Amino acid sequence: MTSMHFPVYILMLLLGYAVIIPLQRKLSGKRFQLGILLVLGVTVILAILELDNVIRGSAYRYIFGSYTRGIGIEFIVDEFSALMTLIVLILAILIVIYSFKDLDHEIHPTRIKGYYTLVFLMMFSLVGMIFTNDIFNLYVFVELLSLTSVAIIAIKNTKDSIFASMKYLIMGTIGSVTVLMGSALIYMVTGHLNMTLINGEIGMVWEQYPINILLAMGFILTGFGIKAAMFPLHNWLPDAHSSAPTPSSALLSGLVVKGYVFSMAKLMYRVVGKDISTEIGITRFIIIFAVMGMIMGSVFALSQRDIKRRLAYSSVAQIGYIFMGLALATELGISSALFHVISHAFMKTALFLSAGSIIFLTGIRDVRELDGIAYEMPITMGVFAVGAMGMIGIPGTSGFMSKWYLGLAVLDAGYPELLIVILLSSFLNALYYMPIIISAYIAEHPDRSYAPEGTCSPLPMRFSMALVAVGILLIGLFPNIVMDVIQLAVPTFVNL
Amino acid sequence: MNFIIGNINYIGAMVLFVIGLYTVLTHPNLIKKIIGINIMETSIFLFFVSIGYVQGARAPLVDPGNGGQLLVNPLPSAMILTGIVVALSVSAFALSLVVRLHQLYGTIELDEIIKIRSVETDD
Amino acid sequence: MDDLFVRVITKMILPFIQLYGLYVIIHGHLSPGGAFSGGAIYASSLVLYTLAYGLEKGQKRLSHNTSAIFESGGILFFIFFGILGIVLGHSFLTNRQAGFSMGNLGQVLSGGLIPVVTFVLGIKVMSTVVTLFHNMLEEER
Amino acid sequence: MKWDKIFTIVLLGALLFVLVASIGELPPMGAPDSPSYNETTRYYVEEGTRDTGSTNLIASIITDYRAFDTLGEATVLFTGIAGVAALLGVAHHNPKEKEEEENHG
Repeated sequence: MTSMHFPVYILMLLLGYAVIIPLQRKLSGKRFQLGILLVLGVTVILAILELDNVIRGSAYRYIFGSYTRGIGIEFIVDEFSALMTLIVLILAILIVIYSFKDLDHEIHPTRIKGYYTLVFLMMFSLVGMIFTNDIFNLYVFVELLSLTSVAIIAIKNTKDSIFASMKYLIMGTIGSVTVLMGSALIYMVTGHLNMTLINGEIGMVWEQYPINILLAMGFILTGFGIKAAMFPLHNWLPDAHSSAPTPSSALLSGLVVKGYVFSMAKLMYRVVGKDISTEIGITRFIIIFAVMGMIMGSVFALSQRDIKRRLAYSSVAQIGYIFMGLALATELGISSALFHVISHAFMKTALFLSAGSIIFLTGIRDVRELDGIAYEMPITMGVFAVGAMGMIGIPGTSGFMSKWYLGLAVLDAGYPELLIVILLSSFLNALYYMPIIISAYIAEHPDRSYAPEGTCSPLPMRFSMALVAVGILLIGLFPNIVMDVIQLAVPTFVNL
Repeated sequence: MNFIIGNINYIGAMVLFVIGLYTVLTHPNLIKKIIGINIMETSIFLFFVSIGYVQGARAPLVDPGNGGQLLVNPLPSAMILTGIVVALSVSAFALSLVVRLHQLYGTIELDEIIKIRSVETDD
Repeated sequence: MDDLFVRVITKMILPFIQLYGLYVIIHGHLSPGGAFSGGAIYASSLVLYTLAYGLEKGQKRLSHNTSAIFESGGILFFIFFGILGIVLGHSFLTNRQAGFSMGNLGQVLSGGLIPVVTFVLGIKVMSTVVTLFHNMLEEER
Repeated sequence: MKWDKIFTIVLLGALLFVLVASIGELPPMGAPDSPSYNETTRYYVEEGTRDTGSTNLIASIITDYRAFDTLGEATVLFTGIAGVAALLGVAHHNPKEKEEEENHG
């Protein structure tokens, strides 16, 4: 019972419910939360059916308004998009379960309804961005995503979060205006908006108007560099992700940044194509920025006291991994980058949720004051430890597998020196994650009374955190459930 | 000389883009930064519409009587409508953020806000 | 703000602005204009009314829950028309192939779904602009 | 304060020079055979009235050919309102209450 309309049903369910929430004046409390879970659950089931349909069948094109390819807007539903949508929706439902208890601690009660509207709109734009095959439609979703991600930071209404969201909005809008300029330059020369048609024209156009493509890719690199927090353009990320409410920072670091990275990959490989990207030298630039990001991101993270800021800087470093994998321009490189997109989404969500639950219960944000907390909050610290070990790359976690694939891809692409960078960055990761775990588990805190006896973070929070940690271990121990699907999608992704 | 006259729109769009970027980068006042962003967006819309312009063509309204006139390319203009509405909602949201910033910090000069924040984080 | 001249003049020109706004929305697919510009013109009439008569009277003209209904209704209608295309066996947001009557060219009721979608969008843009203005004004109080 | 203003001016001047210098390479403006006036646009111009029944081609593009963009557009408008309401909502009447709620949070 699968039909080709499933991506549309998922999108319209998310959008429809996001629009209905403000209308429900009287519905609140348990029934309201049940309604949200129900809708998200249905979308997850649809995503599972869609993934199964695409794996069993084959990737297919879906054009809106039943026109031909160049006229209407087109969705390409391939294996990786279906898998990424499923992962996005699963993590979203877990973060929403987590947020039921956490939110009334951080946001003014009358704003909780508005928060879930924004979360649904964010899911709508993320899923749309993953599927679309049209550069202007991609711009609309990029803009929608940046507007909602600023709104869920500003909703916390504290001094830091308003300042951080203002900085993020200005940087983000400059980013999207630059991306629009890049798409305008591409449209000017090829005349199409459909990515596959542009790819068809790009060969001939590259001889005739080389400057145009060069400028367009320069704009798109800077635009998406700002939005995906590539190293030199990342300074909005630590403030934004650390001052946001915990569910929002988990959504932002885990899912939103991945959406922009995936769109960048689409524009680089599906629109301009692999050989022109390498010829322009974009891949060399990205490798340089990625290497700087991996090293400097971890160095900055070392110097941070606040646990959330440390996690935010480590996101900058991990995005460096993803960009490095993408910039290798080989099939193995791109699949290792896409694998790390998924594994990092799980790891960063686990880390932010557990850090949030520590702050929720004990109010401690300083990394040095976490001695012996593992005995007070076993599950939270357990999840944090799994996430941190994944970041360091301990075998058995998804982080190790992504570093493994990245290493293979780097050797296969003929850059052995990048392997040293990966090892150095993993060592730096260990430098700023290991002390937290050691002090939590081994160091004996004299009075041991973090939280009043017997209280621990509420059940839904611990339940969702545990599930995310299970996800990390699952992908770590059986990487081929994810890697085979990616391997199926990458050949079609590159030269569609 | 006719190079400049020929594509004055493109030059205008590029100059406006850089002016907007300059305004955003150098002015500490937040309202001026939002104005700078609007300048950049207007320059993109000018650039988009002048891509679709065809010399001596009419606006893309087909009058049912005589078909077959030369019409301007309607696609960029259709995209601008979307761009304008995006610029509207981003500016509206940015201005409401500035209102909240003013209430919380008492000022909308970015360097003063940074000074207030650095003073706060010290004590 | 509560100057007599302003109020009387507003009272007089309000219906003309609204009529012009509605004209631009309804003739969106025939003459230049359409959902966004027509909605903005119509919104300017309500903003003028709020300026002349103050926020309370303005809120009575377009209160919070009616504007919420307009906005949410606008998008729900859009989704409904899209799903209609699927129900009739074509892809999302189909117009002519799904059998909506095209009418004859150049008339208001031509173009299948287009006039209806433009009208719904126009009302939504109007209520959005007015609500933005009311929220900003409320903030001052 | 003086030095970084000069640095920005120099940087943006270089960017402007690159952009204006590259305009020569771009397809000339207004040329009837410019690459952006290709078969897709010709399809819109010729088939526009027959496919959508509306004489205003721009309206036919935004409401029929690329209606999904306009749906995204209406959503961006809706997000603008949702964001502003979340920020300036009726909730926070007195900033003082916000202060003490914030530092206990």
